[in-house]
Amino acid sequence: MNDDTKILVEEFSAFYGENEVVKRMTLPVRRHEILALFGPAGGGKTTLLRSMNRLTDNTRHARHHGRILVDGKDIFAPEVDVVHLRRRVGMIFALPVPLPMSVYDNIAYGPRMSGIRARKRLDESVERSLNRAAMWDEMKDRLAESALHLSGGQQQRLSIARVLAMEPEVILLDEPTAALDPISTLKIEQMLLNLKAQCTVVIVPHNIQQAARLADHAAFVLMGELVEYSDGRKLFTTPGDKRTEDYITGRFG
Amino acid sequence: MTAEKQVRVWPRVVQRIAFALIWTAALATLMVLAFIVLYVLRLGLPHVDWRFLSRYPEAMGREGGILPAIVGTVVLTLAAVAVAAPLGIGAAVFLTEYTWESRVTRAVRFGAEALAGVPSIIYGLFGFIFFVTYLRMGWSILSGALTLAIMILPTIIRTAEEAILTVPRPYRDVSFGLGATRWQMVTSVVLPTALPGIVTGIILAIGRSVGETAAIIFTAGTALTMPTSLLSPARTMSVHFFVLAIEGISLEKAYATGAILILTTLLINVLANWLVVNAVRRHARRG
Amino acid sequence: MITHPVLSGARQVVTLARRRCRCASLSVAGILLALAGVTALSGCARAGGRAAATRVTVAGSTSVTPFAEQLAEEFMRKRPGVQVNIQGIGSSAGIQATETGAADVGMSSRALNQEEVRELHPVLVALDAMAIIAHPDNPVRNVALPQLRRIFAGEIRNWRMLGGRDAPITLVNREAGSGARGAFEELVMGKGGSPLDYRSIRQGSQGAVRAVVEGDPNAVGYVSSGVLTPGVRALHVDGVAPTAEEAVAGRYKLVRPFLFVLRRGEAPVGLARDYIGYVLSKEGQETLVHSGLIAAPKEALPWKD
Amino acid sequence: MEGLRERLIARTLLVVACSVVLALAIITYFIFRAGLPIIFHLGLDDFLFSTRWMPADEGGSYGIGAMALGSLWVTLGALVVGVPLGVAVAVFSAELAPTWLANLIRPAIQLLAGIPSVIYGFVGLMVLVPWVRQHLGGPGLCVFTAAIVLGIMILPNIISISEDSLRAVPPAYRQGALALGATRWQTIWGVLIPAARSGIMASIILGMGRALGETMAVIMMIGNSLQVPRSLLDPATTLTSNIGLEMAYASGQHREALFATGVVLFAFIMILNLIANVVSRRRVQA
Repeated sequence: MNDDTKILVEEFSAFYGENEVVKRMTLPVRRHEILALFGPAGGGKTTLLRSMNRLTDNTRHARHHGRILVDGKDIFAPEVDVVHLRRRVGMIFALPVPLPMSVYDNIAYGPRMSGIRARKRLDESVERSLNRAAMWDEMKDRLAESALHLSGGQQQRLSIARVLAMEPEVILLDEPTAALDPISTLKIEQMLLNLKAQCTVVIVPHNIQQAARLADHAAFVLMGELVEYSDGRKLFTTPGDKRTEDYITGRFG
Repeated sequence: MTAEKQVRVWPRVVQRIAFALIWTAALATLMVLAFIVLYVLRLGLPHVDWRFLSRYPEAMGREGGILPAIVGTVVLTLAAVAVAAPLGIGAAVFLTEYTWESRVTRAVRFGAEALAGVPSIIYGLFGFIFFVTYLRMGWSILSGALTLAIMILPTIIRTAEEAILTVPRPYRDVSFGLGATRWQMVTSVVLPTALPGIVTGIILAIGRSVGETAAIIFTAGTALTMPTSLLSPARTMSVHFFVLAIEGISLEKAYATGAILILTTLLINVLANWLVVNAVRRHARRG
Repeated sequence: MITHPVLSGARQVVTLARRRCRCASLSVAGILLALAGVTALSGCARAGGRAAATRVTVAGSTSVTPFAEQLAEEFMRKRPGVQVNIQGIGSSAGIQATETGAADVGMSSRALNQEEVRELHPVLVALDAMAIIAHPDNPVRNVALPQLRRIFAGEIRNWRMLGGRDAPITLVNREAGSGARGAFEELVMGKGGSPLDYRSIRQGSQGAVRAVVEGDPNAVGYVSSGVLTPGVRALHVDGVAPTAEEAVAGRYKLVRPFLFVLRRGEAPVGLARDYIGYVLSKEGQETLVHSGLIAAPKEALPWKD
Repeated sequence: MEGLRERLIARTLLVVACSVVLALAIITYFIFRAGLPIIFHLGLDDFLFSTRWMPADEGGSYGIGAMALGSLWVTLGALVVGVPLGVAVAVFSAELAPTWLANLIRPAIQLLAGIPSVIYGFVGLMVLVPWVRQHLGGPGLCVFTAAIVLGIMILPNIISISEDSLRAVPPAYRQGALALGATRWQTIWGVLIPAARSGIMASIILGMGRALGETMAVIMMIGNSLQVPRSLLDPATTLTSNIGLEMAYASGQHREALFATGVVLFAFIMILNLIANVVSRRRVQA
């Protein structure tokens, strides 16, 4: 494992009951790059993503084998504080989920949960996060408004800003643009490319085009198995595996 | 030809008769309700005035007002809710957020269901031997309130559980994803979102406490004095009403007390409904 | 049913609880107490069964209750800040509550039995003429004592046999354990006489009996002559009206004692003593007489064991 | 530190949740402790089936047969009144009523459930009792009166649960039946009600529990006579009303016998609850 590996998935399997949804996967995620996990629905991408910050803990009958290392430390080790892990590894979901509170409180949520109470620090954090999500200008006069009143695209960018407020090292995104229009999608993709400078990004893209646009590295996942992992550009132009090629060219999926 | 005609006509006749009966039943039910409410209000309200609400009873309630009974009802109910609400909400949170279906949850649910089915007279007997006699609390607000608390616990648990289950699943993921601990998640997202439902449950429980008689007579006593502490006995409005009515002390005052009871019930129901409607509307807006 | 996991679990709890029930349930109560935000101290103070200086609990006969309450109202008016709690829970329960200390003073509308006399000291506060009541529309005005006995034994079942209308008699009794019933059994049915008809209606208080008789033209019941209203008519018994004068003169026979009972060996202290004192005072007795009772004979002196 | 706090909270909540079970256990224990000895002393048979309840007897006679029959009569009567009416209203509200009327009925039923039982008893006493006395004979305080009022009191239980289960019937059933040419009534009677059967049964059982357990309203209306009622117009007593009436005045064995009555009642209700539980669980599985 070399130094620029942020996350290393190692011989990792995940189960729901008897059902093995991720099968002995081994996969690196490099620092300051975007990794796209793509493949047909139901292939275990979401489960893998949710395993990376242990949201699977809250699912009944979820088990796993193998390890996931973040900065070389197994996140499933008993001494790991899961709350602390989640503050380092943020997660964005397919559907925007604004919490039923104001825009400000949504963004301040993470910092507050980690114990920050000082109004000044929260203000700073909200402004900085909105700036990084490129929505400070649209939002600065609407901070007190309920987040439920925002448009879908705004809600999703708010979700990202909310994660950014925690200053995470890794951001996991599960089809973040699935419910959005093309313009919002574009804004979010732009934002992700900018974010690479600060953190590591793992995304389950909405479609192959998006994967091709964003990915530094890409991994093709089929029925819980890692079929192919390689440099993004290479994988989409000259796939090494027949199955990858079939999928990319639209022969199945 | 005739047979076919019969087949076609007969079901329509049956349907007409059946629907007529059903309409009658529904209207009869509404009329019974209207009758009870209007009957008590019509005979009671003329005797209700500010003095009736603000004065002490005299001659066992034949004269004067019902102030101690009002105070007794309020204090007893509040004390019962103060005990039952944290327990009930805590149990609901435990069942929904802290555990998966297991022997423990089944036992708790069974317990709650069983408690919900226990008749109030049994609560009265129990409260009397346990709180009044065994723990020597005497006939007191405390005994009454603790008995009532056990009685309303199932209502609070069930409604709180239902309210919590309507909180969208992703809220929890988001909250966890942002590094909240489970308890932070519960207090910052789940409980605030479920609050209207929980409050509705509490209001229904208050309604049950206000209307309860059998369990209170044996635990809080029937003394018609102003309660001065949690250890004084108290008479609630329902008990006062029962005593006035069955002992024929004063029909006038009985009707008046009954009218107050009905109005309280109405108010409680309106409040609960308003909260539910509000919650539904908020939920709908959220999509 | 036995194999039901929850039930067997519950049984285990029960067995466990049986093993150290006092301890366990006390601790549970402790939790509940803490949750209720109640100071355990006051609980302990109450636990002794001693009334606080400003409060006295009087519990017992529902027949005595209205009079005791009226006296309590007057007493509290004289002594602002004190509280006399009257609990109408029935003679037997009141006697028991006094024995166990749940009440400071018991009220009874029947004489104490031998066992009870060993524990408790009765104080006669008044005499009560029991009135036999019927509906005002009922033409029957008078019954002979033996007739009354047969009516309540269920042997005479129609008013016609008493010279009234041809209508079935609706008997209204009090329930077992009540002082009024005990006194009625003793005074009318006689010791070891035929039992009260089990088919009769039973009501939980004098007021309730009166309310039934007020509503039913064919009903007959018994209540204290102190609670008569225009809605009912008191029948003459053997030609004698149930008035205080007739009772004092010894002509009206259905007279029962109204007692306050106290724990033996403990002279009542403080407020309890003052309250009883007020009840026995000239003023208190006048109130009782005014309410239709008969003043306690002078020789009935309080707690001089 | 935070982990410790979380564990502490989880543990506390567990204890809180178990307080429900504990409360049930304590209630069971104390009621049984107070009531069982005399049942053993008298013998279960004598206690349950003797109709002689005479605490004043030498040594006391305690047989709850008459009041158990009274309970049975009153409960059955309440069901006769409440079930057809309740199911009809449920059908009405779920299937027939125009929306505005359905929206009126639901809060009305809630209100019906919220009215204190003493008010029911009182209105029954003031209105129904004199009417029965004048038009049907007898003292008016009788099984009939109590059953009618109890029937009204259990309506909310029956209506709300039945309505829920009627609404839970998949729309495909209804459409299927209508498509086959059934009238609306044939659909309701032949398809919807059978499909919602277990829910309706559960509602009836719970209503039965409520009727069996009601005390104050019954005390006010039934006359509390210790006889075995031979007609609906006879006064009678029930298990609950006898406890409510005599408890205050009872001591010694008499009181134990009342607690024993409570034990029987408690056992009855628990069995009813279990049945309702099984029935409605079957509904969930179906």
